[in-house]
Amino acid sequence: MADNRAETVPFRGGGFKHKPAVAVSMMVFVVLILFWEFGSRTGFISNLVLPAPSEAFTAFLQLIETDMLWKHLGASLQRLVLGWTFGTLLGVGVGLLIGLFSIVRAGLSPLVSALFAIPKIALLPLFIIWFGIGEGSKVATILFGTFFPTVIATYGGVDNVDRSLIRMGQSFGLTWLSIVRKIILPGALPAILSGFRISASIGIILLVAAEMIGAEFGVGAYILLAGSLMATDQLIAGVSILSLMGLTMAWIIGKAENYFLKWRM
Amino acid sequence: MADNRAETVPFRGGGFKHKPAVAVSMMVFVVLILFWEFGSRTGFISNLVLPAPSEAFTAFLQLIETDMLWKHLGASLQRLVLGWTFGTLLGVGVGLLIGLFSIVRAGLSPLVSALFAIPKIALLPLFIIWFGIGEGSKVATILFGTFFPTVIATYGGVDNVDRSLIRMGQSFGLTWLSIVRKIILPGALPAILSGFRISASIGIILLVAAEMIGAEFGVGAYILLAGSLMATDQLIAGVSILSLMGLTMAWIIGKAENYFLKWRM
Amino acid sequence: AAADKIAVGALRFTSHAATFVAYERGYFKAEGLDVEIKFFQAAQPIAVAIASGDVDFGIAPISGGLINLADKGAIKVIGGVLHEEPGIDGQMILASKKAYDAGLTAPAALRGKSFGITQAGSSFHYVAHKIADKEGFARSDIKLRPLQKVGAIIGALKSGQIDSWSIVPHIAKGLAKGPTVEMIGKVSDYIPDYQVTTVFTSAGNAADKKELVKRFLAAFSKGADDFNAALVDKTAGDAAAEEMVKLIHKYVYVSRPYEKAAPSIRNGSMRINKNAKLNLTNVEDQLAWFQSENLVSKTITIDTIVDASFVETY
Amino acid sequence: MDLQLNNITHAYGDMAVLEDINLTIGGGEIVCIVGPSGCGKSTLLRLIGGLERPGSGEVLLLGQPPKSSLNPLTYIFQDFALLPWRTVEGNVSLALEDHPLSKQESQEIINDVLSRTHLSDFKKALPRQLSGGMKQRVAIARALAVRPSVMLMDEPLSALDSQTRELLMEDLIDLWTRESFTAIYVTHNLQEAVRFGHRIVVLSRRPGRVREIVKIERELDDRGGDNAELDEVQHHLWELMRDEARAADRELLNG
Amino acid sequence: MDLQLNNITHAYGDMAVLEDINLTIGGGEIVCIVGPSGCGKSTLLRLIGGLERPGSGEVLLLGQPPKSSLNPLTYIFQDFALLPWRTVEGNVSLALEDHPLSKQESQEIINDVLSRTHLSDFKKALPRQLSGGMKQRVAIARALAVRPSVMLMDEPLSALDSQTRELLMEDLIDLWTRESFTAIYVTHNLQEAVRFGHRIVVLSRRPGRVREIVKIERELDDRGGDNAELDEVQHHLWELMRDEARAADRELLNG
Ligand SMILES: Nc1ncnc2c1ncn2[C@@H]1O[C@H](COP(=O)(O)OP(=O)(O)OP(=O)(O)O)[C@@H](O)[C@H]1O
Ligand SMILES: Nc1ncnc2c1ncn2[C@@H]1O[C@H](COP(=O)(O)OP(=O)(O)OP(=O)(O)O)[C@@H](O)[C@H]1O
Ligand SMILES: [Mg+2]
Ligand SMILES: [Mg+2]
Repeated sequence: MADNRAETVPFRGGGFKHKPAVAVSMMVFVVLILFWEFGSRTGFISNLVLPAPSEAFTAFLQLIETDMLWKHLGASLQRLVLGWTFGTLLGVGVGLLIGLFSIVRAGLSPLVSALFAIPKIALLPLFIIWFGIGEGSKVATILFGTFFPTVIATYGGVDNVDRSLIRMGQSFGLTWLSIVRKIILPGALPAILSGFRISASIGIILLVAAEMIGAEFGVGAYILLAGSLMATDQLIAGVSILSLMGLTMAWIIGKAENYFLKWRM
Repeated sequence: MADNRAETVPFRGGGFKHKPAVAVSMMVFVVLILFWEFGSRTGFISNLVLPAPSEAFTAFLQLIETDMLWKHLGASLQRLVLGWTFGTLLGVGVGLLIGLFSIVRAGLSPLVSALFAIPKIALLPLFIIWFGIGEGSKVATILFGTFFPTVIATYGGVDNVDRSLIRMGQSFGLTWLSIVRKIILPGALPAILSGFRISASIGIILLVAAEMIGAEFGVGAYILLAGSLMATDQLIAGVSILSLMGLTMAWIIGKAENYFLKWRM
Repeated sequence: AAADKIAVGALRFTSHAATFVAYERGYFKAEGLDVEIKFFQAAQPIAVAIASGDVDFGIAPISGGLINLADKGAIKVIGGVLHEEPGIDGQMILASKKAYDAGLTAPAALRGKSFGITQAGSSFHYVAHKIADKEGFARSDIKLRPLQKVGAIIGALKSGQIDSWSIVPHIAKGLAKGPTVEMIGKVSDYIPDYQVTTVFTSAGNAADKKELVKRFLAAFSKGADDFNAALVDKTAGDAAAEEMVKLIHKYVYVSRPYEKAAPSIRNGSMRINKNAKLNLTNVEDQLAWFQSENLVSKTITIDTIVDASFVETY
Repeated sequence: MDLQLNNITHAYGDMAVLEDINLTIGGGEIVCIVGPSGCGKSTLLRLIGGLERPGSGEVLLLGQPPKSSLNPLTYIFQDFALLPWRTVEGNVSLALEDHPLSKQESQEIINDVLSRTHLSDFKKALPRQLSGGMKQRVAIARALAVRPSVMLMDEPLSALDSQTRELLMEDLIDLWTRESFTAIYVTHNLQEAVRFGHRIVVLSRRPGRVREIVKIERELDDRGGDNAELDEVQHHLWELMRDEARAADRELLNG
Repeated sequence: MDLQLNNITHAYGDMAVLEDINLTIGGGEIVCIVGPSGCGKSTLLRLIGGLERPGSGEVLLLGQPPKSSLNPLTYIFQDFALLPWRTVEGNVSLALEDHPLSKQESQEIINDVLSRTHLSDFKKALPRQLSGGMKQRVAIARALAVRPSVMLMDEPLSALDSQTRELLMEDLIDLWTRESFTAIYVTHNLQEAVRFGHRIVVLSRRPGRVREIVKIERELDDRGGDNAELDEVQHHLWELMRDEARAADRELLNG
């Protein structure tokens, strides 16, 4: 070696990696809300355009004080739970049929794709005729909204079950039912659960549409009323309640995933 | 070998495979529509409950004859194209920022998740105040609706770019910009395009909501008017137009995928 | 000087005829106003549009939203438009055939029955409570069904899913002709001086452009006079009436042929207040009702809502 | 129980995959099948196990399988094919659940095969917790549980890293030395083939035909360490296959 | 240009991965690194190439890399790391694009390396159309294009089936015989190690330390066929590693 210079190898990795920064996340939220409050107080953000966060919070407190929160929440939750439960049960059932039987798939899956994309608000007038203006049409709206994504998630899940596992089942002479119960269903479960995530948030979004129809109580009805009264503080409060409902649902489904899918990482 | 019986190996494969059966799909559609038409004609399906398909078709023809179809479609398409284009452009931009910079991610991604799930109909009254009753608020509704899913799809795509490719880029001493342009962007493209699929159908669904705000023309406005007049034939015709728009959008995006992603199978 | 550009919000209803007449017959132009008419699907958004600055003048019923917008300093009521008055067909109270057969033959029997409204805080809501008050039962004894849209209410009434409703005469008459709906009373029996709709503008216009507002009201009133003469008082003769219907048909029921639209236009003609007179007494009553229902803040006063300096009030 | 393949020919659509395969496999024998990529080795194994029906020709079972055999033809797959949601024990039990066995009988079988594959300590582990080698051992235990007459092994070691492969190869030879099962062993790896095979069937490129059958007399447990005879066979096999392997390698896929 | 590793120690969080590694690699030499799974081989290679910073110790470049070298330390990865949306040509060109070369210069380099790796006919092919062996050849071509002083190869053959592995091994030896590049070659496969390595570094289980360095004097191009000396070295290596490999194999992952 004539040249005796020694240099450290230059570092070229780094970047493109995410360091979680919870502090920053919190700060952004806090700063945003403080700025918004400040803007509202100084009149920089007109009250007409956006109420102060404190006003929205006051509206929320008022809901609690007048005991209306539970009435609204109770009514909405009942609709959501009923509609979502039946929608997903039916959806999983139909999804499995489509996933398992070629004939059913040929018949139903184009139909499902065609109906999936139809905006449910557009159908409200028909729902009123079909299911009345009572709880029926509200539950039905949510049921319809959650049914289709669940079907699609379920048969997608069945399709994605590792074919080599099915082949293994066959090679051990398992019965058709065993293969479905022990291989296909658990294999499709992750997809089905992530379908639940989607259908839950669709259900919550549809609450507002569903409660357009003759609902006295319900978070959606509260929001609609606030909108028609231009009571923006109540509007924001109502929307925040929906957001919290969404977070709660996501949390519950996350727990369910942890429980049912502990075999994955 | 004492026992000289020879038996063929029993067949145990088969099943769990899908034979495409386009004929069945077509037939199901045709039979369904014929049955529906028949039911309507015989009065078995009351006209109040559901108009005959032929009536819906007549309503559709009437739209064509009166030249209203193009007016409605034109108005809606303009809103859709504007809202969707800006929504997805902004969405891709913000998604990339979130995907590339930890700080931006920490600040924005919780905000995006929080705002994503808010039903846009609930915000209509605010949108009117913020963006007026003209095209502004309609385009904004669609823009907001398409922005969030695009952000999420984009940064999900960036996150899922094969880290070993990025590492490869670094190992060859590529510049940051080269890595972003030549590795991360094309790698995230499939996810971005499939985000486009979702945002397109969300955009179409939101047309109805957007056109609740004082729209004279537009497919959504047509449907809303039909609903408020309980003109179910027009309602079905309008909803079918939305479906067709959805199919067309999906087809266009499919073409784009074929073009941009021909490197995949 | 160049004409002032203004935008007027309107619905495609006969009750907005004064605007159409003033526009078509050049009364706005004569006042130096370059008017653009912007059409809406419902009254409520007109108020919002004024708040957002998209529209300068509009006509709408007093609603919770309108009061709240006034409270936020966005708009002001400056005159009256539609008004219930004895001798002219006003809003009517309807019952579904099913409820009628079961004994709902008069508004007095509404106790415990369901009543369709678009939204809480709408004029329908006010009417229902006024009936309860006058008939002497608790307001909560009428079960209100918010259905968002007039069309949805009609569907629900026809199919017997709600028992009753109140609505403007031409729609009421049309429905009552069918087999599924019966007429059981008049709103004017319960709210004798009902100021149904009002004309309003932005608070800014009312405070700073008084001249402009006056010119608008003058032109608007001229339109109203023509309309009243032609179709309400019918003092202008058949030809004028025919001509008026034709003028209105340019804006209302445009998708129907003239022969079909004309009767509806004639039936739907209610008096528009002369000189946009405003029944302040009734507006105060409405405000009090909103406040009693907790739909708007109790601290709002009538002056917050109404600028009474432009027209005669009573 | 013997297996006999008569004139097996198979095609997928227009693509001929196997042509005129004849072969007999006797009890206790390990037949290795080698051949270049895509020559139809896996297809052949699927035909033998009845997972697919041959286009023409037949696969015959000569003689009755022993009564005790729950699943005479049992596979071991390259990708292990374990249910990720079941424990080691549960994965083995899967193969038994459709048979009329008492709980205790099942448990005994499971314990027995797990101890034979040195897995007793891992009963409650989930597949994700296991290394590749351990996973394949579970698959072997599962296969042993149904007392197969013939084991059909499709590249059982090729998903493993080479050290694990070495370990598992030793385990398999141990196992065979103790129980001398019958097996058809498909592999790419000539070293494995000469370690395991009593006979080695060399297939040609697609459509696969039998090019040569090499017999190795030396006992399996005597093949470890350096062994010139085996090296020679392996060398011969590689000479046979090199050009075809190279051609297969340089083929463009999907057009 | 030589590479020198001084007292390299590295940990991820609480987990020590490498301990006190010292090593010098001279020009034209191939150093193989073997060791049980998870002992830190890949980590070591990342530290050498500057993709990660060592916890303590240093990696030194002794002497200037030749001017012509565009990327003195160049990797070849186990998973090929080709951009699936670029053709063979495009993938090679990627490595050149950030350097100030004229279009023609680039094109010349590309043509040259493609012909040296026998890929000239596949210029326009996309990765998905190539077999694994061909993909790795493209990666090698890409590495050659930047004229590296040292090639860092992380199990370049272990994603390939054994016949392809054999083919590529022959190609690599050919290449080295012609150009005698310097390389650090990480592998699991002892057979590969004794075929390629001038020196073989044996690491212990995690935390990886240097257990032994074996030197093989025989020339690379003289190592084919059956070769008792190499067999012996391989055997010795396996004896060194067997127990650790077994222990690594039987470790439960993720708790
Ligand atoms: N179900 C199927 N449908 C159509 N073609 C198939 C099917 N299964 C396999 N093939 C094709 O048949 C040929 C032989 O496949 P097979 O898997 O039997 O080869 P192989 O020898 O096992 O290859 P490898 O060494 O890569 O495992 C291949 O070209 C493959 O693409
Ligand atoms: N970025 C990282 N963060 C945390 N731990 C890591 C990281 N990279 C590797 N490890 C851990 O460090 C240890 C050594 O990993 P490394 O990949 O270097 O091993 P290896 O010898 O290459 O293993 P293999 O033979 O499986 O390729 C492993 O336990 C691994 O889980
Ligand atoms: Mg195979
Ligand atoms: Mg490694």
